[in-house]
Amino acid sequence: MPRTHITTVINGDETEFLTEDSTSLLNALRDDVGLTGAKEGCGTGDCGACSILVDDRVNCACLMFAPEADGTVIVTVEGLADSGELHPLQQCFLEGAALQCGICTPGFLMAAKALLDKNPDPTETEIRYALAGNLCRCTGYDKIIRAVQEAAREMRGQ
Amino acid sequence: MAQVHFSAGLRELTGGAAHVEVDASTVRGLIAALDEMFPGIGARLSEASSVAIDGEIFTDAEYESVSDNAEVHFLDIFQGG
Amino acid sequence: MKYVAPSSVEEAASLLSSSPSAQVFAGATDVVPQIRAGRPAPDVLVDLKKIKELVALNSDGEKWTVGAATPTAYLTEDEAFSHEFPGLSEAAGLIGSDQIQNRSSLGGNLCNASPAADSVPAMVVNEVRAVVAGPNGTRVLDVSEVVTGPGQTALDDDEFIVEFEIDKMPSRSGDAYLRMIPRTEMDIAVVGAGARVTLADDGSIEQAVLALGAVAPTVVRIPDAEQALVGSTADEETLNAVAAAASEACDPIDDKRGTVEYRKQVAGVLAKRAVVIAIERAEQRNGKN
Amino acid sequence: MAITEENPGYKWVGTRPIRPDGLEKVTGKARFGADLVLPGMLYGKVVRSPHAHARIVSIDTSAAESMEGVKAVITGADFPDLSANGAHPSDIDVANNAIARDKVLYEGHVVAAVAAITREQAEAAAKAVAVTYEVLPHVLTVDEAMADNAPLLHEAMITKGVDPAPEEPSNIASKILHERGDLDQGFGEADAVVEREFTTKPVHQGYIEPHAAVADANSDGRAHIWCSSQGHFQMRAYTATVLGVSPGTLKVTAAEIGGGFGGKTVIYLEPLAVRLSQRAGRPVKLVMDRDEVFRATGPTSGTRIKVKMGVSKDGKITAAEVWMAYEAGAYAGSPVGAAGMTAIACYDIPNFVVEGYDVVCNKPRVAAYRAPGAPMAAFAVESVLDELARNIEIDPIDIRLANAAVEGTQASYGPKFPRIGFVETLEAIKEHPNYTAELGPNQGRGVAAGFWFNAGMMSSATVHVNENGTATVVTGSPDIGGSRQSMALMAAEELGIPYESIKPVVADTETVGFNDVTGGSRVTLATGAAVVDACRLIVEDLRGRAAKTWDVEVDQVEWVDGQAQHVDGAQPPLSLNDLAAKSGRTGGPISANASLNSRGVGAGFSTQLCDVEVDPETGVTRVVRYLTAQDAGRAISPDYVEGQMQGGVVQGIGWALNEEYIHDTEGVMENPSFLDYRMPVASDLPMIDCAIVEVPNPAHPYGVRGVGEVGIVPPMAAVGNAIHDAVDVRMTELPMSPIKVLEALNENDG
Repeated sequence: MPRTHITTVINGDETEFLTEDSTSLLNALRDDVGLTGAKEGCGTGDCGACSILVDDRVNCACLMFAPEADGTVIVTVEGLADSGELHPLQQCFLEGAALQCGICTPGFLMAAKALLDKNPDPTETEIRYALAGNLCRCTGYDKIIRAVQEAAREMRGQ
Repeated sequence: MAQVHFSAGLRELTGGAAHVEVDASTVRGLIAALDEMFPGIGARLSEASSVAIDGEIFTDAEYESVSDNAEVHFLDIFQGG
Repeated sequence: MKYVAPSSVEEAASLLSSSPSAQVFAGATDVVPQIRAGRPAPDVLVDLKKIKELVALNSDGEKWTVGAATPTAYLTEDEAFSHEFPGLSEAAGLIGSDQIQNRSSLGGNLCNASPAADSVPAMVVNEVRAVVAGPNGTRVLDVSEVVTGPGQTALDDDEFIVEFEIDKMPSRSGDAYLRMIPRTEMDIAVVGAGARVTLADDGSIEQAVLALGAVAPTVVRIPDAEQALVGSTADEETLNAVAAAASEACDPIDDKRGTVEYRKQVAGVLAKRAVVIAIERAEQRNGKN
Repeated sequence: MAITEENPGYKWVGTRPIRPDGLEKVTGKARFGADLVLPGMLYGKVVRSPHAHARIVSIDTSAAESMEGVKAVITGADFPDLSANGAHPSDIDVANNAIARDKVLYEGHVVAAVAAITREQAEAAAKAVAVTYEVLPHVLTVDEAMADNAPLLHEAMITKGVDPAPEEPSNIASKILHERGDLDQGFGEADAVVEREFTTKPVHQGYIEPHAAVADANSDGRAHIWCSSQGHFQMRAYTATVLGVSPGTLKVTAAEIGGGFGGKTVIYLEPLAVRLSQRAGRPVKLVMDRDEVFRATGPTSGTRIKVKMGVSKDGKITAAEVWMAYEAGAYAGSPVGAAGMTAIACYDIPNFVVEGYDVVCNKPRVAAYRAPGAPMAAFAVESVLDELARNIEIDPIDIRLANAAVEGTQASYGPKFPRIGFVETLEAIKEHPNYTAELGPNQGRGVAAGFWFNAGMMSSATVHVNENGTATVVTGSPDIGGSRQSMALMAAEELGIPYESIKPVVADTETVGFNDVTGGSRVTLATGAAVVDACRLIVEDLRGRAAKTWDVEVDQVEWVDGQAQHVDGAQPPLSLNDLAAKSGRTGGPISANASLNSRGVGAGFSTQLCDVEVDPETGVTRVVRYLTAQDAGRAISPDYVEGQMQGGVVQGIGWALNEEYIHDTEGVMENPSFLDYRMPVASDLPMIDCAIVEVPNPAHPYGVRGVGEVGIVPPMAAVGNAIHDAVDVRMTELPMSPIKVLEALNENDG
């Protein structure tokens, strides 16, 4: 099968790669582009560990065919920190012990960023529903929700 | 003299005795003495994964010392998760 | 498997007719898991999201048009649409997480033809129409005519839905959609119930449309319940009649998500509750119309 | 909030700094099992049995071998037959579970594996491996497996723990029995007796990272393995057994592990990856997809449990009778032994019989899942205790206080308890505002308690002091829940240098001494003790070096706050930095090893309070408030102690409400996905309030008790008791799904 040439912007960099049409965007990012931040937990859109931003909207990379990325702007967890300076969400996850094993953390960070970009002052319930697509088995979610609340406060300058 | 207690599962090998006193200073000595009292129990006891001596649980306890009138229990195998 | 992304309806239609196992998709939130579970991948996958008309949400004051591939997130985020069709917006918004919402579409949810699809009961009670394109032009179907059974639609292999037409919400009307899932998110509906009511001047019910999901091969209307409501003020007794009629209208199965008894009983409960919410919304709109 | 006795004024232990390995995890740099890519690496794919029970008639790999890009195909025949050379039965089971030889015992059992250049090629080749089976009748539940003349999984299985041994083979692998006092007399003295039967379904650990392993083998069989596991030394041992090679020929590097909860203490992919790599002459990566994780990796047992208990009207438990049957899955080894020991361990009961059976059935082999065996038994015992408390109208905490095990209590499983903190956890719940918070309509409150032994086992640690006085702490215990931080906190406390100047490292099997698995809530206790011992050896070394520097006797030197100080102040103090900079002069590099078989394991107790709201018309249950009180002995890292408490509770809530394996009549799992295997999502839950209770374990340098597991023991009963309080139905089946709750409500009204 001939491979398709894809042109995207990933984490601010013009990025081109070759892929088979049937390859998921997740596998393309991990195997062809070499960004292993997004993780596969299920491959069927049920766990959110592969969440990335595509044109500012949070998506499961495992549900997208790699060719769909052509011409889009993608942000993965590797692109969250701005030249070494951690994003407030990353800092608050660290300070709030909002991760244990860390496999779900990249997905949570991207989903939380998409939420705060849209809604800078979400209630606890709004955060819980916005993050319902991200499964975590270690933390019981408590510290993750608190870390997002703290990051939201900081980003609002409070 | 160490106080050895048998869980119900082992009592079938001790003719129903739930508790005996044995003169031994190590777990290895204890098992040997018990095997004399109740032939065949020795193998079963070494299979048990852990031994409790005065409330403290030891795994691989053959060479552990047993103080005078210490309380000794042989426990089933259990595994951490 | 080959991926193609046509930029016009015509181009998509010709692609579909040129390859027998070509398949259209928008969000693929059902297609990918099915392929992953072993269903053979089509030779050609036609991505509809690059066709302008299919990713659009417009109203001319008389009716709304929703592109078939429009992510459901666009509907829930559109205040005007969600204010006019709260039930339909809720139903579309219940399809999975934010990640899924940014890809799932009314076209995909309808054409996947799962008996438990969340958007379909809400579309049925709002009498939504589907504009279907094919090699010899377009035709319009009522949404209730599109799904013919689990995984089956009335569309030919080389047809696909371009957009949905929804007449503006009648005055003194309100809709609602409720579903039963064991968790609070990320579940397939065990039972779904959509309702739309229109009130008469005196506040009694002039018209009611009720539809149930996940309790039969396709979405089912409940004519007996609709009749029971007309002329009533949805008092306790009438609502119990609605619940009984809803349970009666079900033809559910036992599966890994629910039992026949459970679906019948809860269909009545949700139908009743959906009617009450629809009436409240109709009364609120009554004030503003 | 922590209820602490005396705090000895630690500088670092008990603080909440940022964990040393957190940065990599929030930036996507952390390397998990599936993230590794090696030059020339192939992709592997496993071929699994579609049948629950069948004999393998033949495997034809010729078609697969000839397909494009395929570099290796292996079957059971590529591995030594351990049963032929008298290996230990448990090793034979490990090998047969890794890849079947003549019989497949569950749907998903491995029969072959392939390796190819691309994923797609590997998947195509796996489909092309032609296996012919002779399908056999199967048994799925303990009832089916224990029935007379049920189809046998293992023709020669004679029940252990029964004397005289039965003549006929059966599916019952072993029996356990605990007995004390006189049951009839006990029940005779009771004013209230309740007897209930409970059933629970298999549930999965649910770690978000599927199993993954990369192997790079030479033709002579030596290999380097990267895998995400709870113990790479244990993986090395099991893999060596299955391959029939010496463990020394295998180097295993611990990748970051994406959750385990006991399920990654056993091997699945490692031996397959090594053999594929050896045959192909190139590295091979094997990663399970979620479907395979559910079908073919150990859930914990489905169970049937009968409990009968009696209490006097003043709340004293006079007698308890517990009968248990635990599914072991394909091979012997369910956690019924631990269940038998923990079932009534919270209480001082004069008369009891606890009887349990380990029963094989045609399901994936059971693996450990957080306090293995204890949660199911606690669901039964704590539900019956709740009913008894209502019968004699006594507060649920008071009835537990009236029977609580304390120091010196003869535990139901044998020995007397050393110092324990169960009463303190009960009091923490009773004094908490949640205990008297107002309840709304259809809301209810439930209490439940739980016990877990915790484990010690073996650990090794090495500490190196760098030339600038910072230090590296090397252990072999994979860090799932923040244990690197605990190691660094204890080392900082011992050496008296800042926490930030310590780098904790999880090293591979060739760089540090043997470490048992990360499991049994043991790492902070046991590996922590090894780190403390190594640090204390270094402090002695430093005192000697200071003495040499000052030309005094070593007893003139004390180590205080990270400095060598002369007892009379006759010399300016020497910091670790000073001594490390001149280490060449005083004997060379500063480092120390410590290895131990850990002693002084401190048992852990947890008491929990759950408020639920039940929709009486749909049977849906929502948890609206949750409080857990747990004795940590000493919380070295409170952030991560709370994390273990909250994580255990939420896994318990999932187990209580929606999680279950659903099999069709053919023994094929119907819900092998995160969609239909319903684990709790963020919107299902409230915040989980934590009360850390600290009753220090006298036998540990920092009073540590294991905290990883006991949190999962009480939740199912706490939720069940809360549902009963809300809508007056006694749930005896897990999960307490909306369907079952509505059925119970209908029966109540009917």
